[in-house]
Amino acid sequence: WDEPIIYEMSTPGVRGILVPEPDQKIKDSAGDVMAKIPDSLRRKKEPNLPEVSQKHVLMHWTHLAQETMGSNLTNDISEGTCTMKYNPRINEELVENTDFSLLHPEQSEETVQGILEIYSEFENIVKEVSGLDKATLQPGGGNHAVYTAASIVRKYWEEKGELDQRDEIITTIFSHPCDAATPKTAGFKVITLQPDEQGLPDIEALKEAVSERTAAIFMTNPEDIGLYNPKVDKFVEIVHEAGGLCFYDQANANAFLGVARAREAGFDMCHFNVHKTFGTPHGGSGPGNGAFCCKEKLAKYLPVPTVEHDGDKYYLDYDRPHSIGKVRDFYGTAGVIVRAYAWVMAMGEEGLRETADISVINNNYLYRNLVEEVKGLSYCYRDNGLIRQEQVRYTWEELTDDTGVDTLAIERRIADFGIQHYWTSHEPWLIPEPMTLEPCESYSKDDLDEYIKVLKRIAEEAYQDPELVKNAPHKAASRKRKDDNMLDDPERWALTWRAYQKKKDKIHAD
Amino acid sequence: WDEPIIYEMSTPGVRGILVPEPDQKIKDSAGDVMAKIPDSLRRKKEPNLPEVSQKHVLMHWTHLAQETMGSNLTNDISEGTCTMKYNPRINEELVENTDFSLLHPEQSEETVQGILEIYSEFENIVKEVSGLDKATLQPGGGNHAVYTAASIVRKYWEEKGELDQRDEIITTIFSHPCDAATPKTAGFKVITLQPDEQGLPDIEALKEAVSERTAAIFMTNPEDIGLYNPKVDKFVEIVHEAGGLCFYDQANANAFLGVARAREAGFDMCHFNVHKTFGTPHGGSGPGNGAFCCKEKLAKYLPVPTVEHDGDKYYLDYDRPHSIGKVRDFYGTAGVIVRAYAWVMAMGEEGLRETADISVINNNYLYRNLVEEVKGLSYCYRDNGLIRQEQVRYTWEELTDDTGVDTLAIERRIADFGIQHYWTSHEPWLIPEPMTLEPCESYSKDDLDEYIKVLKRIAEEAYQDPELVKNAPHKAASRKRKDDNMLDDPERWALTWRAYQKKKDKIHAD
Amino acid sequence: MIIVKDDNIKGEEKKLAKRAFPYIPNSVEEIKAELLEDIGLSDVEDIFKEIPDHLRFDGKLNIPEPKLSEYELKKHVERILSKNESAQNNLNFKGGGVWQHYVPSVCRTIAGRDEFLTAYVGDAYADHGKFQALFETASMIGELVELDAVNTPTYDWSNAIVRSIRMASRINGRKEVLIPASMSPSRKKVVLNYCKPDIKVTEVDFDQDTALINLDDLQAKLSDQVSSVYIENPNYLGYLEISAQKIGELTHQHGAEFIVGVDPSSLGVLEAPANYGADMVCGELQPFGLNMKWGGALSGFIASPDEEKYVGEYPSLLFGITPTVEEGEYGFGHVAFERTSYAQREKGKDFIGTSTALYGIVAGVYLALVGPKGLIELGEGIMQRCEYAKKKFAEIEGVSVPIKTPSFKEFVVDFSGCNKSVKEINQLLEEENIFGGIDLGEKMEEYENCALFCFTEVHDRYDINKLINSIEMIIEKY
Amino acid sequence: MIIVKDDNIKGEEKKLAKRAFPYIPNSVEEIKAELLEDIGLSDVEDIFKEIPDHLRFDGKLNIPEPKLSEYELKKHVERILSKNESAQNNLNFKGGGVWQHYVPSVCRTIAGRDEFLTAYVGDAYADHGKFQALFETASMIGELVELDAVNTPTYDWSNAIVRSIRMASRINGRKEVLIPASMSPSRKKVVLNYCKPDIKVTEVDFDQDTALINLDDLQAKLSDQVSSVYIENPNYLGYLEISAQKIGELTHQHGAEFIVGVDPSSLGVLEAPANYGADMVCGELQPFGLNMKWGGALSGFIASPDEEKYVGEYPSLLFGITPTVEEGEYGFGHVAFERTSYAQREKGKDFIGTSTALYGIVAGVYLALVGPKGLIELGEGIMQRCEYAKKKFAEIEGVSVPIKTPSFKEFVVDFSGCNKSVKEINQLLEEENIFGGIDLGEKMEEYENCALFCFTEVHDRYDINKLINSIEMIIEKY
Repeated sequence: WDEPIIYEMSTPGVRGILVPEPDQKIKDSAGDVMAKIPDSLRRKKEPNLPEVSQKHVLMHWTHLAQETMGSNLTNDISEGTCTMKYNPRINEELVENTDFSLLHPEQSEETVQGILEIYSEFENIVKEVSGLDKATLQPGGGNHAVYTAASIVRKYWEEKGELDQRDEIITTIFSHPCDAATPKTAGFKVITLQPDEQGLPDIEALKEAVSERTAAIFMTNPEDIGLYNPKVDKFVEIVHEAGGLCFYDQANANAFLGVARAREAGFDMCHFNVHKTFGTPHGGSGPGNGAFCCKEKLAKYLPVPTVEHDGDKYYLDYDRPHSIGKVRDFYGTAGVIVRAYAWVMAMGEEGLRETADISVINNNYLYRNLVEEVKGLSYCYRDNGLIRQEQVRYTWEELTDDTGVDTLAIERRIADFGIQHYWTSHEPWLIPEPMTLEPCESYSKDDLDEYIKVLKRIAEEAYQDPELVKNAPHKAASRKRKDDNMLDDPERWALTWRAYQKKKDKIHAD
Repeated sequence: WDEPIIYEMSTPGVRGILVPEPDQKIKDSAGDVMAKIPDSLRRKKEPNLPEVSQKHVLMHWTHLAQETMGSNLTNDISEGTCTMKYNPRINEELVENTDFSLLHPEQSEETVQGILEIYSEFENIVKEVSGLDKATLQPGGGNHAVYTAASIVRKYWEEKGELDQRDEIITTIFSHPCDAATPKTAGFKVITLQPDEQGLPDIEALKEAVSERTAAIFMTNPEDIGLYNPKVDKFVEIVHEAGGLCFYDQANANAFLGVARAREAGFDMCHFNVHKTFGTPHGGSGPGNGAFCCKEKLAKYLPVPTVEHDGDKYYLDYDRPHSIGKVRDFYGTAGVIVRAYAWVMAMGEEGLRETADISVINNNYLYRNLVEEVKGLSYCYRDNGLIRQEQVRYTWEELTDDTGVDTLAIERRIADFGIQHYWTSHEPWLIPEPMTLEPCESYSKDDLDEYIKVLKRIAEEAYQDPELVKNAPHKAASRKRKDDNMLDDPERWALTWRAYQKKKDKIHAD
Repeated sequence: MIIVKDDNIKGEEKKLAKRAFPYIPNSVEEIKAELLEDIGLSDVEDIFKEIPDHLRFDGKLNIPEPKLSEYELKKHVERILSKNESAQNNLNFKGGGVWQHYVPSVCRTIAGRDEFLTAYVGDAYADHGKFQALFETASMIGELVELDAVNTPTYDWSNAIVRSIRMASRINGRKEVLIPASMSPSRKKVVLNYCKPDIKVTEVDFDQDTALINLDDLQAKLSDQVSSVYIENPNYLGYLEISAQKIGELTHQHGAEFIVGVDPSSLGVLEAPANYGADMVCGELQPFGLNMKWGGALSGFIASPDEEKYVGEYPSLLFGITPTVEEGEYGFGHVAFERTSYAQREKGKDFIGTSTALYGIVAGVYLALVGPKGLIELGEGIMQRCEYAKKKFAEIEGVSVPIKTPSFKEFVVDFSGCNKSVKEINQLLEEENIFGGIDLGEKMEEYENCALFCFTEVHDRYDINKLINSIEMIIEKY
Repeated sequence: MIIVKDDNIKGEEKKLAKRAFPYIPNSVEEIKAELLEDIGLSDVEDIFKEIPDHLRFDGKLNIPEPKLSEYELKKHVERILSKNESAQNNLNFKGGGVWQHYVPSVCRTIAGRDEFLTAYVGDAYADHGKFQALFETASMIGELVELDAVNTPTYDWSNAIVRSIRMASRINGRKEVLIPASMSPSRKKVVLNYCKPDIKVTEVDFDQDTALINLDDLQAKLSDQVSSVYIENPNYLGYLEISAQKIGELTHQHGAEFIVGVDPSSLGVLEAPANYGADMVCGELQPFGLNMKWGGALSGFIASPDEEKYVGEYPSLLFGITPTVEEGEYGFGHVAFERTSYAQREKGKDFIGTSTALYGIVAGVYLALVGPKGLIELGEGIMQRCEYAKKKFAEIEGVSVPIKTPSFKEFVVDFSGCNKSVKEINQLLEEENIFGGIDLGEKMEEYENCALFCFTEVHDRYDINKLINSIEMIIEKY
């Protein structure tokens, strides 16, 4: 499709839908309501929205949908660290049920016992998966849950009266950026540990970093390069000995369901990205949800309300004087929780464990064959003797050196094969020309083999016809952007159609 | 997508969904049920169905969907005679309502008053639109409704004892093929009238054709070339005078809603394709539904049951001794009726009339601009001085003579522009190199202009680079078939994957 | 334009009162005027003038006031539909041609996509996916029945039957068909009409105690005039036609075609009909991913050997796989299109038209989801539930399960021994939110006071026990 | 593999008892073995051996028995959900941050398509459509508020507020924000936490009788320390902050940023905030095509001038339009990505992450469907219903509508004059299948015995009259 912008499809007077109007008796009784709006607040000009018939609205967004690659319809091994699972269709049907979709959050507890039960049951599940004591499902996403952790750490030290002293949070460079950014937002200084020569978090660096100023450590394990840190409990011990708290970023816990938990490693808190590990859709970047879990001693700081049961019925507990307050209006992305609960109930204990097993088997099959078959491809810390778990950070360094084709070009090229762009790496790129793949349990052997075949083909192209790859994509929904610098140039960026109209001449100046 | 056949995606043991099993107590009580099946009827071999995970099933058919052009997402002026309207999404939501979707047809009348009411109301609507007295919604499609008409004609003459004599049904060549085929199937001889020099049904030919053997006439108006027959009532008169019945094929009545009806022209029967005129989806060729209407004198022959109201509640009337019996199990495609009722209720009387008005305006705008702007294009009976109504049969004869590019090539080429292949014409092609377009009320001026632009471009291509058009399509979901003759060759056609496996070598012999 | 009567709207705001129809983009007055002006017309009547005045409808259609907003429309239709009682809130044990099976969510998703939903007769380039999907469905049905040629879907099973019968008649030129008197009374009505005027329909008796075809009567009626013999397996009453192979042999001895009708959900556990002699097989796809929809979601299929004598006689469209100019690519197209009435008008084979393509596509999705092992489990589980239910019924005083023939999904329960008619029992069951078995007495005189009960995978033990318990209560207490 | 305990299954058929998980294709034992063999491992434990034993969880997760078939799963979850009472079968008059509006079917269709639903962070080539869709939504929001820069959606309105506040603080380096004491208590909690530790939050009093910000108190609290002033319009109680322009002027006199929070469904009838002085605008997209979902379908937006000083401070992703190498083609990409914490970790602007993109896409579909005229009609119709309802409430003895400030969608009703508490009234209304107004006494001490009622386009005259009648009955009869 060569799809126009919706404003280009607009014709004055056309309607897409009509809204229900009040009847004449209401109008008569109400009188001229517009006149009651003070002049300064009355809209003088029709808002400039597009005017499009219903068919054309549907057509337009259907075309845009077809120009988007969801994981349910592609071989989406690409988005490493994101756990692009199959998102079961039945769960979408369940959240369309009006017994859920038409619940108002201020309804009385008596009328929402069903959704409270699902919240409570899913909290029990994440508590069991983490081994921790208490959970909240309020955060709107994974990073939001980590921010919640940072808020709780702050409240903890504030209540202890030590916040002025405990103002540092330690993280590791291969932990997700939010493990640095959210503590910073919450007012902490951030200390970032570099890896040791094996690519694992450096325990010596930690020992140097901890002090009486340490408020907490925020770390992932495995980090996003796929190595399990066998000394993770030692990290926890060291921080605990320094008096700090330990937060375990388990955004993606897929490969460790029923295999390893926060509890055994000693963490005080952890979180899960419900939209990764628990099979709920990513929505093109949300709505997701973060499940935050903690030990009993931190439970009093959780955002209000918590979901409780009084032996007879479920209720929302707002009476929590030590609470940090709220991180989001109401109770979290309830639809995500309904789906996640249904996903777990479709899998059971055996299914969760199978998820973990197949995720690591798939990944091992993929990376061992990839590096064997694809010229110019290797992976980070290849010689450390450690078997990768659920994902691998690869490097195209050799191919780039040989051909001048870099990972961004290959990433663009892969879309020409009907495959989503792969994830390179979070910033900074410690690993040169990175690529991160995560073939979770939803992918078949054919998918893995196809992926290997495509990358092999692109590598061959890079050696034989580097310009082909550099100028990619050729068959995707759009061609290569003319000049990425425009997007960083205040004179030539345009975030809205109205801004574009004003800047058009500058944008098309050359 | 280069989508494999589902069998190529199969791996033994993989599951797409699990069926609910009976519990152990049922199994224990039931014992070995397989042993109870006589040996000759017990399946010995697993049926050879594909074994595919749920994600991959969804992915596969989603890809196939994306390789299909529905009217809700394309500029589908193409399928002339088919009335490719917008099919409102709300109606799909309504038929997913379990108050409809989970009704069993043998439920007691008390439990299905809602659907009976919708049937009755929609019957009232088609009776009003046609002006006739009684309706049935049992036929599964338009042609099926015409077959129902033929069955009723047969029954009518049978009951009169004149069936041996009244064994001819007259139709016209520009009427739909079913107006010839269904009377034939019902045992009648078919007499087909050729058009007069204006392209209208030839009243002189009719006069010659009618006789005491005439059982009925089955005719369309306008015929599928878009000309309104101003003498249609004379045709009816002539047949009536000869003692015959008159059936009006109103498969596509879109342009005449509230404008002209079967009653005023004197017909005894008519039908509507509910999936054309009443905005219900075509489903890739069904499920549709036929609404058959007739005058009171023929009502007793309608298929059983009819929907009736006893003043208190609705009921199904099977006690109709003169009925032809049934043409379909149960009561017709109920979901289509629910949607059609909703479509009419969204439009109202004014909306139906607006539908007619815009359909003929759109068509007049399209054909007048097309023939002006597109080189090599004309339309049939151009000089008869008659304004076209809702559709036009065009001819590429001039372009074909000039360039050697025929209508089938242009029809293929248009898919490269993201537009559905257009309808050429029913057989036989009285009009050379035909094309039939119907821009019903769902299309905007932009759609009409786009269509003109695309045909203009293709015509230019035909003159400049005829091979480009002849070898089309180039960007559609598949390229041109290698050899259409294979599809008529018993040795090389293959209707199933199992047949293909057996014939592969022959198919790929050259 | 919708003109809204609103006395309050005045002056400039009056414009608001005229609204375009959301389904008709060009219903804006200015656009309409622009289009007309472009072509030199001033009014739509300049077009309709081709219709003589006396043929015009002068008046306004008398139809209900519309619900112009989608919200009001939805509420209106939902309100009417809420007058129904459905199997969502009631336990349903009715079958008899439409069966309650679980519809997987993926089936609904694919059926709901606008691409398939709103496509029509496009050729295999623009509609490649539709062709492939229907080819795949045909392929899977072919495997179930073990035949190589399968048509695109027909209106329903009954139409598939009679088209098979007419195909047979064209193949061998004979003009009589034998059908079992035990077949579905409703399907039989379709067959009787559709065979007219040229094919004689002769019913073969069945044995009331076994519900099976009477072989003696069959043999008596078989002759060299007979074009085809049609049987159903399982039959309308749910019983396995255990002499099917024998019937096929007798049919073939008379040079006739043996046509078998099936509920294909039985084919995980029951033999593929071609393996016990069927020449042609037809049946109903509704069990494969289609909700009951008051009997509106029917879709028939026909399968035959891949021989010209059969394939050349199909009335339906046939979709075949074929290579394209691109090496390795699959293309699709119409097989033997010249057969059809589209190509030949009255000289074609019967007639074709819009039938039930989307339902056919869904059936393919269903079969790929359940797979071979799922279909076997489905069949076995259904039989287990039936056996369990039979035992439970037999324990109720006054109720019996008289027919001992093995059955699939449905069976006959006899209430003659109790003090209430089937109709009364069903009425009382409705109060317990149960839709009881079909009242057979209304349909077949042989089974006065009997009901036809259906059990599928949607029923668990508690459901069956609730049914049994309610019947016991009704018989004993009221 | 799922191992089914089934004592009846023996011998060859035992195979049937092991089943692959439908969501895990490689859970077939043979495939698993094949994969392991290919890479020279014999067991998954050869991979997990990297985890020291003492860190392993030894045991089985104690979670409920699964519902392995989709049918049982569906029944199970539906059964739990049926314990809820929803606005489908009850008349709902609650708002207060989540409002019941009609969700057009096209919005549901687009939201349900697997392409958008299951996409994630793909770049603009593979996910061109997602970028364009979010750019279009931003474009439409920009028009509603009349500002040129709009972010991709945040978690909700409350997070949009506080991100705006923090942006303002980074822009002018000041560390105090003034918020109205009348703002949503729940949103206020989010702001209070998120402003910690560095931004001081000062509440400005409001006048209980008008529900409006006390300008004297505002002036008293305004100073050159104040980074920004945040107001809501309409405010939490539904009233128009009629001095908004004045507040903006005062704010600007102190060199602070003026931030306005809106329910954007009011913007068909209410002025675009930029036109009365707002520097930044934030608000909630839930009214635009998203069902209430127990408060789970929230999505916030922020808009600002298209100046580097603002755009450079957004924490969110920003999608911009830009040309591609193909003449005339639109491309899309991330604007000023280096701002973000993805690029700079703790040096980025606050933090980002998965938020609510799909909801943002739906909001765009909604706005294109209703269009400018529909949004005006929506707003006017809501105000008409409210006026009607106010008059009806005022007629009930013991009930009053004390605040005369013009309002949109919501207003306060005072029950102090009657013999029952709001809680009691609401309990009794539930028995009439009505969800009454929010009990304000629980949230704001100023409004003891008051309730906040919400009226939208889903309510017709009969609905309002039923509410009024039920309240009358409750007050008079019980």
